[in-house]
Amino acid sequence: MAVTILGRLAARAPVPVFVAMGRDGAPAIEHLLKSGDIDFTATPRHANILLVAGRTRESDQPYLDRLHDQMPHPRATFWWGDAHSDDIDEARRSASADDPVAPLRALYRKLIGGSYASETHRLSDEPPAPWRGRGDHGQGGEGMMGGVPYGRMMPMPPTPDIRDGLALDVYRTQVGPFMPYWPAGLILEVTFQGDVIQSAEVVQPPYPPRDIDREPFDRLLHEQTPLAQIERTRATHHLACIARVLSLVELPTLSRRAQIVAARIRANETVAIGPLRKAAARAGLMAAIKPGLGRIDDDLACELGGPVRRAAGHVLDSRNDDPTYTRLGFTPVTQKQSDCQARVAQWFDEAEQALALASAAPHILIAQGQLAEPPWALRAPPLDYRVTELLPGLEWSEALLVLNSFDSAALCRMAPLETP
Amino acid sequence: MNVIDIAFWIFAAIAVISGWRVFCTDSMVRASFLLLLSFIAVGLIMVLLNAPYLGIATVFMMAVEMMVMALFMVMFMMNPAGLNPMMMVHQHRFSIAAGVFVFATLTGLICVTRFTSNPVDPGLDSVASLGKELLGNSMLIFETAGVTLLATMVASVILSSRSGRFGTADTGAVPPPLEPGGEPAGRQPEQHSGHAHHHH
Amino acid sequence: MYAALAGSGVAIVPFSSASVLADLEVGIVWWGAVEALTVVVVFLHGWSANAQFGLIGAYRYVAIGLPVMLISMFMLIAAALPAESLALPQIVESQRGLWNVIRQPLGLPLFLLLGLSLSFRGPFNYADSADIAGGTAAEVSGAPRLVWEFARLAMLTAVAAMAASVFLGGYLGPWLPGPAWLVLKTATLLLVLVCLTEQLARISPSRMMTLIWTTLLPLSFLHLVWAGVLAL
Amino acid sequence: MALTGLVIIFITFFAGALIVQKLPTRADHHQLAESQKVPFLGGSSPNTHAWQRYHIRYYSMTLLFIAFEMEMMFMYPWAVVYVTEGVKALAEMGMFLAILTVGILYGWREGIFRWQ
Amino acid sequence: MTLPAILIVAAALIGIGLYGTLSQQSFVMLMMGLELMLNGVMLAAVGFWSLTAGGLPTGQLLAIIVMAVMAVEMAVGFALITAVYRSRQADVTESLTTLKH
Repeated sequence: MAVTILGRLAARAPVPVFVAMGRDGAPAIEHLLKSGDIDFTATPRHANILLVAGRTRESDQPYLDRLHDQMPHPRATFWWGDAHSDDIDEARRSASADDPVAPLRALYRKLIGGSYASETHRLSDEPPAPWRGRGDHGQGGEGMMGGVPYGRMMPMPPTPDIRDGLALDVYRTQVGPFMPYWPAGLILEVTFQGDVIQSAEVVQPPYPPRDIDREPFDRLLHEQTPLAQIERTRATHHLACIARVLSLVELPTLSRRAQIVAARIRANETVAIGPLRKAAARAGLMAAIKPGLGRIDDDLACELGGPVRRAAGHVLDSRNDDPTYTRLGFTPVTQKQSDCQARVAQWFDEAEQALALASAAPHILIAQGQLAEPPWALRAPPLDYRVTELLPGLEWSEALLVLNSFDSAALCRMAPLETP
Repeated sequence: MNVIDIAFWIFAAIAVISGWRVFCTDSMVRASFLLLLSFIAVGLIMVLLNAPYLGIATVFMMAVEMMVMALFMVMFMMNPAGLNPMMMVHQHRFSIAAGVFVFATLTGLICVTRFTSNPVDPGLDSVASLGKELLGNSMLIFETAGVTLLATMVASVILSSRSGRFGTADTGAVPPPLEPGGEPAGRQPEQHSGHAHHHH
Repeated sequence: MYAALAGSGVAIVPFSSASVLADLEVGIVWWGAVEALTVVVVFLHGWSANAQFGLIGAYRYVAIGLPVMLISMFMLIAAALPAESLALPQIVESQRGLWNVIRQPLGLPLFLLLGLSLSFRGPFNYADSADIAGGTAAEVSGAPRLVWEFARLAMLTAVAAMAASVFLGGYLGPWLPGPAWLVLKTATLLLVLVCLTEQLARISPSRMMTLIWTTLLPLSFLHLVWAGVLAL
Repeated sequence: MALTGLVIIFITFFAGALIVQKLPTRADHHQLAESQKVPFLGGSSPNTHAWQRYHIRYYSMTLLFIAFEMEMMFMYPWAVVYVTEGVKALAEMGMFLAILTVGILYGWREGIFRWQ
Repeated sequence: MTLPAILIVAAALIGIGLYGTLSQQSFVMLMMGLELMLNGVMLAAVGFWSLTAGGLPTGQLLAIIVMAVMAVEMAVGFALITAVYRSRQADVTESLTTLKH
């Protein structure tokens, strides 16, 4: 009897969801954020529902299975986005258009109520290093060469550390595609010594930038589009990147506020970014990012283009040779050093400027033409420079900051698939 | 056998057993925290001997030391979680004999000698008496302890950190050459780094 | 285990002049032992899961937890100077005339920062932060996680109760009976702690370690000298 | 005895926490599937143990910390008898603190408070 | 709670500590043995202080000094281990043979 009371209580609690961000899952996240009774968890272990937002690649299927099996019972997966086989029944799928909150809540209530069977594990049940009985020198024990709780290989021989010369064990592992504050889809083969990264290689490039960001720029290629809409999309894209950096430095409320502001901008409401920026400055956002972290040299910044180039101080912007912009008195905003701090400051400045432009010219149409800046024109060629050359020697939290300081298009170009 | 005696025997048992277990567990981390358990038991015995400050200070100090011991143990030992059995013991029989011998002689001495017994009056504020002692006629010990602590700090920093004023620590000392600028004199230590057998 | 530590932390707080759960003659030293054992327990919680993120969280917490313990000891010693004893009831008695927070202004803010770092909240969240996917609690779910979160909150209340009794004169107060005052003060301090959680950004552990050793420690030295001169 | 109160409270909290943890698992005797025990690495599977030699970066800081810790041990009795001893105690502890601050300044100059 | 009982427990700790120090190969375990012996010594000191010396202040001072010795010995010991490891990657007593032949 006690369990049912607890069950009813649990059903009313916010739904613990672990999000596996797919190709363009961001709109779903904004819906969920606004609804408020969805609780995003840091690991699948804390969640009951795995929300697969957006389209995922075929190669991600094993990773999704692993994530699904890591969730505690009662568990379920919820596919948001339409590119999925229709064998999954109606309760656990929803098209990308409508709002996923209601079905999620209903699914969660059914799960807790027990009327919905918890999904069994998909991967095989026996341990990968099966126990081959006790060895002759007495090795073995439970989980041969692996011990409790998970049989695995013993560590690699030690290699001298790059920073302080102590040759200790190296921990080489793949860090997966679906993690909170991790560029969606990116898989890195990272070798740690302690918590400092020794070396990293790309195993799988991240997903290309979100369609909703590129849609107005693509439409511009073949017809006139209102200036306001282009600037609003630019502002929302920058705010989404800022939100990720904010939550990395442990300011979750500010990051949620930034995402909600981005959602309202997309819904064409006029919202001011000033107070958000002042709150972030007061909380010490700029102080938290080490100056000089993730500094890239100028010519690389030029190739990357977009906000990264302007963060390096180059006054190049395809907008200033466009008549409508010059009439509105547009001058590109730049920073000086091209490191994480400069890029975040650049995002803030550009978002404010974009909103000012959008409000200044609500109904001006831009003539059809090639305006797409590199971050939004995806077809740009991948660079030979790898983002993973920035990571060695960095501590894990700093490495995450560097990874998140590039917008997703720049990251795609800098982390193409390694040609073995 | 009032409450204090029972408590004493329980703590004594914990201390001795966990002390013995420390040396026969495989996993390093478990060994260091077993040692912490035995120290806490000893600390509590001291509190029973109404020296509360010393007892709690032992618990406090040992918690920190065992934490550092666990950190270093994990940093340097081959398989810190004891996944493969660790028989890292040499001259086994000799050490058992030494341990038992010392224990036997000490207990023999204890049983033989008669101790004068004038127990401390429980009302004594042990911390205050220690304080007066420290500031009073044994101030010299207090200050020399301070200087030795400084010496330890400097020594541990020099030995353990890599950056030094005269080049990094792992450049190794090279014996001076016979004639100036020549080949370093003396026997060259064999280059193979003395890494112990690999557990493969 | 962490909950047990938090509980014992609360135990030494005197509820009223007569009744105290554990009239330990050396209250502050036991609080130091509680802090040291908390560092040990959180490390074990991260270590037990045999997972990389849990390990990173555990080691980062120890790096910050150890120096923080020093600073909290300086604060409490400074408070024990006028009271001439390490026992908490005496410290509270010594504040009958003037509360410690007025006599030693620097004590309360520093001690509250320590409270945050002890139960790894806000700017000091190095053990369970989200950038290492939940840190030590990354592999824990269900009932053990419920107990872990409860223990963190219990430790926060223990810190608040300790701060209230050492700096705000625990049960001293004109009208209300003793324990009511203590509960009132602890509640206000808890409110302050929770509001403090979201204010500051978290800097990387190595910079935070340097910050603690090079700025907070000299501050606590100054605080101690100030209390010493004042208590003469 | 002071100790008994403390030990009793410690044991009650400890037992309470253990019971709450073990309570639910008794009910749904779900046998953990092997694939559920995989540590979480963002979806990909680890191929070696995490229990290996972990290169902590602040080892010299811990050593300095132990030496500094001893100072706390000496300061507790000093705090108790401070008022009765007067200025002499202040001068003495001042010297003791100065000596140990020299140790910290040396450590700071050697840069051991950064990630080694 | 008689003095001989306490001393026997202290002797047991010292015996185990000695066994540990002599038998273990790895530096760190060797140091744990030393710590255990020092702990036994401290217990004996406090035992004497409380049951025979009648609360003589210097007795407590001796215990504090033994604790200081423990701390100093541990700090310098680990510093030595780090230095040896940095140059020789050896953490087991067997592999340090430069003095032998």
